[in-house]
Amino acid sequence: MSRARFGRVVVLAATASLVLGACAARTEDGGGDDTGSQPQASAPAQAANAADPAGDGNATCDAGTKLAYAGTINGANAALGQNILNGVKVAIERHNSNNPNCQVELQEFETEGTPDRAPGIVTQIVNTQDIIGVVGLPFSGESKAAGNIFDDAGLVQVTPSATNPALSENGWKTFFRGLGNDNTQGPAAAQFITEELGAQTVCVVRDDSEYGIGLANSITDRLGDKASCQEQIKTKQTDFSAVVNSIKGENPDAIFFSGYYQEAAPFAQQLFDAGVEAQFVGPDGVKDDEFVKGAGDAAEGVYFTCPCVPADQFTEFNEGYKQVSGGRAPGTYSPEGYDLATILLKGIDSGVKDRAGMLEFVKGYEGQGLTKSFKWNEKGELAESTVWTYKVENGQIVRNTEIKPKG
Amino acid sequence: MTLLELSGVSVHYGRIKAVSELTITVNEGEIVTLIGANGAGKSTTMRAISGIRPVSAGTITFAGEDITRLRADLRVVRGISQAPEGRGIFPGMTVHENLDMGAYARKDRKNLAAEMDHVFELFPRLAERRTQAGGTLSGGEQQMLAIGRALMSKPKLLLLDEPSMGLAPQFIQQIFRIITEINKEGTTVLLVEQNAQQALSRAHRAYVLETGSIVKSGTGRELLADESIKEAYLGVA
Amino acid sequence: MTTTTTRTPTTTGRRSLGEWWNNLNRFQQWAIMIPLVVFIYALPVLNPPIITTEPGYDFPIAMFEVARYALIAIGLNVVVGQAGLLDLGYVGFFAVGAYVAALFTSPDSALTKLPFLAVLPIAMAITMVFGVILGSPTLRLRGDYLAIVTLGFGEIVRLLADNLEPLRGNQGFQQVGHPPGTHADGTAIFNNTDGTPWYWLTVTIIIVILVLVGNLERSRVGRSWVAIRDDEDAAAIMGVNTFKFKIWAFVIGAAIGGLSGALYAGQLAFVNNQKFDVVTSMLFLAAVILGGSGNKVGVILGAIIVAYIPARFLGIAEYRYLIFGFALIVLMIFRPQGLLGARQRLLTYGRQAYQRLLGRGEQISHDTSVSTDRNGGV
Amino acid sequence: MTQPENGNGPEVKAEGGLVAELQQMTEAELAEHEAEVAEVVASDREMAVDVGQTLLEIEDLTVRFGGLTALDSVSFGIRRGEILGLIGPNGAGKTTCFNAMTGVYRPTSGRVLLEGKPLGKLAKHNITRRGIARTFQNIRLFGEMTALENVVVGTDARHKTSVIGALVRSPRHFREEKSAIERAMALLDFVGIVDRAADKAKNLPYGYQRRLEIARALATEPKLLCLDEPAAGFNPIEKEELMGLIRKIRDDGYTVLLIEHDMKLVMGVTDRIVVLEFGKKIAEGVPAEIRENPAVIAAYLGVPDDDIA
Amino acid sequence: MSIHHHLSSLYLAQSDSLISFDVEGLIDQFWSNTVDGLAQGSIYALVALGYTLVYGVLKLINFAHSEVFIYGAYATWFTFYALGFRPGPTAELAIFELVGFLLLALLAAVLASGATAVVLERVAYRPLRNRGAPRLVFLITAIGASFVLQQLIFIWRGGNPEQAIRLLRPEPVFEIFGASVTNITIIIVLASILLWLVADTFVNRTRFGRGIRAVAQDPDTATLMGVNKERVIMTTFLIGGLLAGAAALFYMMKIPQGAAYQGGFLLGIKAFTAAVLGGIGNLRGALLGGLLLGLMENYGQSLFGGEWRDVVAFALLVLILMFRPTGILGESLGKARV
Repeated sequence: MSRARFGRVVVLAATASLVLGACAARTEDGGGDDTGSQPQASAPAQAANAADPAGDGNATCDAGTKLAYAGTINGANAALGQNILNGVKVAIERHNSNNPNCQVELQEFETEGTPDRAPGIVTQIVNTQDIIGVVGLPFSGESKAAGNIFDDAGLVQVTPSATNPALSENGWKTFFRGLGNDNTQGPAAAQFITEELGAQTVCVVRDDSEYGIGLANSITDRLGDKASCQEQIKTKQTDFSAVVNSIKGENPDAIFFSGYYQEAAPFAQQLFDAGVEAQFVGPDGVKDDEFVKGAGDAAEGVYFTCPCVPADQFTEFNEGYKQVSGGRAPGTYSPEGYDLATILLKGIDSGVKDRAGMLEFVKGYEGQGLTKSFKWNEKGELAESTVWTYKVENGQIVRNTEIKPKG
Repeated sequence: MTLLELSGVSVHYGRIKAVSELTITVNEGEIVTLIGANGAGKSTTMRAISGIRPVSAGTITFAGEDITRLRADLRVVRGISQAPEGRGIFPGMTVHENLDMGAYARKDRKNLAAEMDHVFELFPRLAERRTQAGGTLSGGEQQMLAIGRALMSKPKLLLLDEPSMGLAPQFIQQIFRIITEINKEGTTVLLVEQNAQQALSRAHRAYVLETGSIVKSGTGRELLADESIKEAYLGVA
Repeated sequence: MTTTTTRTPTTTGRRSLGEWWNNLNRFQQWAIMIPLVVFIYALPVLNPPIITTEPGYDFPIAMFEVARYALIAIGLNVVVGQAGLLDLGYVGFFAVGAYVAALFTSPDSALTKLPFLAVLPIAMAITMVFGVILGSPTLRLRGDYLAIVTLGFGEIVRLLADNLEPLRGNQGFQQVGHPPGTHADGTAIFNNTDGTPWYWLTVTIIIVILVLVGNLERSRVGRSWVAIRDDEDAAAIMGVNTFKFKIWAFVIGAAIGGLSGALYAGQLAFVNNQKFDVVTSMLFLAAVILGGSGNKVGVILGAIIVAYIPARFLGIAEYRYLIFGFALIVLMIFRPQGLLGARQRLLTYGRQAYQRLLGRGEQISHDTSVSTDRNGGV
Repeated sequence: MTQPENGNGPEVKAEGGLVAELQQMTEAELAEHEAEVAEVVASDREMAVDVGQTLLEIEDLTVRFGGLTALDSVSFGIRRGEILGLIGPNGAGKTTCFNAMTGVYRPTSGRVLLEGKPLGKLAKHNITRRGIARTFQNIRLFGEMTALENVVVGTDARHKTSVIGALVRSPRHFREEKSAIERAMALLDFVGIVDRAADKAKNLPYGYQRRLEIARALATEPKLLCLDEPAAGFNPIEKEELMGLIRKIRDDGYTVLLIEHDMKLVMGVTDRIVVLEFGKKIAEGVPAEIRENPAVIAAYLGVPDDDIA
Repeated sequence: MSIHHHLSSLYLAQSDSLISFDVEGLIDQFWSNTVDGLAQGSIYALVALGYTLVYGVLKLINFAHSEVFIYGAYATWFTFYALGFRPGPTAELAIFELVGFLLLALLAAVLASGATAVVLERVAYRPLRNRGAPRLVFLITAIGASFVLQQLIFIWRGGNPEQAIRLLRPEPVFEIFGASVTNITIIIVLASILLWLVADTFVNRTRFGRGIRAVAQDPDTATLMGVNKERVIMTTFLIGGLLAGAAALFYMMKIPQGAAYQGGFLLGIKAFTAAVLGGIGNLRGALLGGLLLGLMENYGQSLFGGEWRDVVAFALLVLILMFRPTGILGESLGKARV
């Protein structure tokens, strides 16, 4: 996620939905509910071979070996940071409790998610020599401002949520992205909207965030002629009457909202109130229970696309998560945080003692995680990434399909 | 009987002492006048009596009650009413509304109409301009309105601060005549004036103020005859 | 002579410190100033315990931020403190400076690239133009109306940064330029990791600006500003071309704001539309008001408080606006002049003049005790 | 005068500076010193009119505020070198007249000519530069400045240092600062408040503030000095001193317009008097004439009211 | 003059390349913009009344009035929440339930906003008044108070808006020139005008209102008439607060996501713009200014694009203050009736 837009993504994120169907009914708390009856995509993935931070239990490492989390922890955008941080903590605790001879310490650094604060914090991190790997910088803005500092220090930075494509174009050797960037989601979303939903005219509405703009550009490119109208809104906007009026005039088959749920919710509601019947589709920034609540009457039947894997089946992870988070279920990007921390821990367990070693390890890493299979190209992008779709049903976000990219 | 008594009253503006240990009494039924040059502290004294300006020392007693620390608006209820220097007409209100404001503090609102008629009797000019905005009246009319408005609260003590200021001679005569009339109807009047001649000839008693202190007092006639007063305030050598 | 010595005030604390300073001769003053300046320069290297913001926040970068805020406060003080024009949109000038730096140095911009040091004066010049554009039609307004107009201006600048495509909104500009120079290993001396060179550069700029602003203060210009602040009508009637000097105050303040914006962009090497909101503007203002508007030492103190405390005490960083808000209210009630009150020296030869007249330093003012009785001797 | 290097005064290197020196001076030395001070204070401006000729002419000046006519077609002249008194009851339009002259109000009709040239729509600060300076009825000093700095602001009206000049400290800046300081020190000495030169104006005693206003106005080297009730709030002794100061100012070559209520002061110090009442001029003449003028007595000094018993 | 010239040419130069005009859009959406602008403008007008009353009486720009408003929005939200409503689809309510709940929310909102305004007056402004502080000191205090009130919400509720809770779904009731007018629009516009009428009547027709006008015109003389100045000032803040509270409810009906800690700022500054536009200190001016601003903003966003909407408002603010600081109807509380 590129921008400080995430709020208190609350609790319910993963209580969301449950699926019968192909998989055994592995329900979780709050879960034994009305589940979707439609066919679900296969392979919801707590892959049997997913990397486990516990390892073989025989790892040894120097006392004082440290990993760090850098990102927002408290304040306005805390929820996203907490999601990630807690995911990281699950991995670390699992590792430490299973490996008595290798106790890895996690240091947390608060960046407030703002570009002007990150460099001071990140400089602190790189100056702390014991830290040999960092999960973090959740937002693209702060990543842009501070990414070179990691690079200069040769310190691995794996981001669980910064999706701006340009980040991997800086030539930073230490930047690794733990999920698909906006350029993978855009075309996938376009494909989904035109093929699965069969829309012939699509209105792309973007906010003014880097994330929104980048994603809108990539989906518009792919939509081609079918992108029948384009509108802009601003972050923090609450009144969308102008755009609603304009869309009403266009009368598209579908609307893709390229932005975050905070604006998407009132926007969807106002579209609904105005009687616009086009299918509403949002990206990962909108896929959140907060959207479902905020959009009120308009939420039902909305589709999301997301490069995130459905977390509902990661039972073990979910339980571990609740222990560190005080009972909360994992939220968006919690599994990504867990996966990335696990990779760094694997490095330590494999005998890596310094930053250079960690960098080499991550570069060459290849393996299955909870969310996906990890292997990075030379720019730090995942070699392959998947985009999933979700849908709101009966007030719950449920898994829909995996988009198989074409061409 | 003493209606108003100031004893040892001092007033400061910031660090500057505008009035220094003033002692003044006003008896019921009198017209008492304060004369003095500009900046002598006359208006400050008036403001202290009506409570707009806090006193820094001394006490003010009104009808036997110590009102030194009493809020200004409550003094109006007690029966002190002032037509301030510069008239203080509410420019955006009509003559009628201005007069109504005069009765703002009154609990008994039955006879308002009758009293307003009485004011219109005293000042027939105001009756003609009843619905005109205060800000559009001439200086003399505004002064009449200020006095009429002060009367609307049925005061025991009427404070008049320079009622002749900026008025044409015919208005001055008229205003002073009405002041005497009001007094005869039973209202005690404390009058601050620069027009010492007029003031002294109307007043029962008078005080002379110089740089914040009383330098002389006596009956109006005594002071009119006083040589030094003549020289300083009457311009007659 | 006896009269004078008996009238020497015996106040304590800050004022006596100020008087003590004023009564030192030049040599003594330098003897104190030079080690002090050396110490200030050495701070990020010394990284003294207790003062340091580490662990948690890189100390040299924190010091750069403090210095940047100090520069901003000095600039805003020209407008608010000296000329008495309440400017709630100062962040607008800061933003213009930052964007000018980004536009002329970042590879993300389509404009011709220029060396960073050449961009600094350009940033100042362009913000000065903005100062004139905003100032000339609005400076005739009453104080609080002016405040609201400047607020509107600040917001317009921010919204332009949001809306105008070439300014890249949230995407921002990366790799904003920096001053030349490389370490032995070929890496740039001025980078966003190391706050120290930036701190030194900023402190140097502050010293130069202080000298220049001091020159203005002890001249016809500074006197005009303070006269306008104290009583604008009286100033006009005493022959001060109030409009002209108000514009100048605005423009000089704008230039310093633009300069600090450019430095900010350079150190961060990244500019987007995130930090130019009203709240930031208020934080700038809080620095000036807290320390003591109209007092150069005061506003620097205010800037230190506003910038240093959130870096030093990371735990309270999220409460900083609340704390500064409370501080403003309490201060306005109990000490509206700020921690240090307005204080300025407005005469080039003031020292000599007071020496000649009274036989002692300068500016002895009896804020507390005023005797109304006449003093003999004249 | 006051700079040590000028050196005419006693060479007492007293620690207390000039203030202490003044206390140690003999009568004769004091007189000599005062003469020197007066010399520095005297304006050296070129003027187009000679002593005794009309310096400022007010022609049919009318000022209206909404419906109120504050000044109704008033005309009079002020001659160079005189002290002209402007009197009238409160609200008669004296201050309005003053404000119209100094550019605070725009006249509704009529005009004001200085040295035969109309002031027209000049901005306030330019009127000061043309040569009219004033004090204020309710003192308006620059409270946060020292007494000396207040006076130097006055001298700035005659200076030309630009912002750039001040920034780089041009030779002109130094030249002007130097002359400003000298003149300002002399002015403080002239009005008799030099002992509090370093105090903030807001902390000065009342009498000092009044005198400081006069010094500040004189610092602009006015052709005409307008004093608006300078004796307000003064006791008789202070008034006496003020009369002395006003005469001294006139003797130093200035022309003075004086608004004042205190008849004794006005009668004692002015050369001529103009009487306003209700916005109209009702009399003009030397003090003795004014004193006897029945219209003035009626309007201002008060007539006995016959119909009161 | 030359600077004005440069200014305008600068804007023109920008408009060629950076800002596009959509005249067609303006015409197409004229009526729907008009309807929506009136609803939005009514809310501005109610909030503007608070600025105008306080300014009229104290000559103080109550910068913290936007927070007074937003406290009302939060009170509305919490009332809905306390009544058992939760974010999500709009509940189906019987008409009497709906009216009852809305009135309850109105009560809560006006109480919250009124109390905030009064506390603000007592804690922040009165001490300054007693000290005779200069006007800018009041303004800085107001800014400080605004910070504090905002941050209290932020610390308590976090930075995100409260999730929408809606009791009444907008349903088109009738159409004018093709623009549908919803039930909510009707409620907002009618109720706002009604409240404005009440306020106007109170200030202009009642004895206490006359006291307010008297203090506005001449505080000292008002005291001499027996007006308790402090009580008048308090009441003025209270009325402003009550109206802001009502505005907050209407706002929450229109924009259910309105309860955000910084949500008052923009609306506040726009309401202030409205007050200045109509003539600050003038009750009629507040209404006129509010409606005009609502309309112009909406037309502006159609013409230039939605992202320029706030710029339209701010530019308007700057322009009015530059060229006609007394507004359309002129300043002053008391002169409203002349």
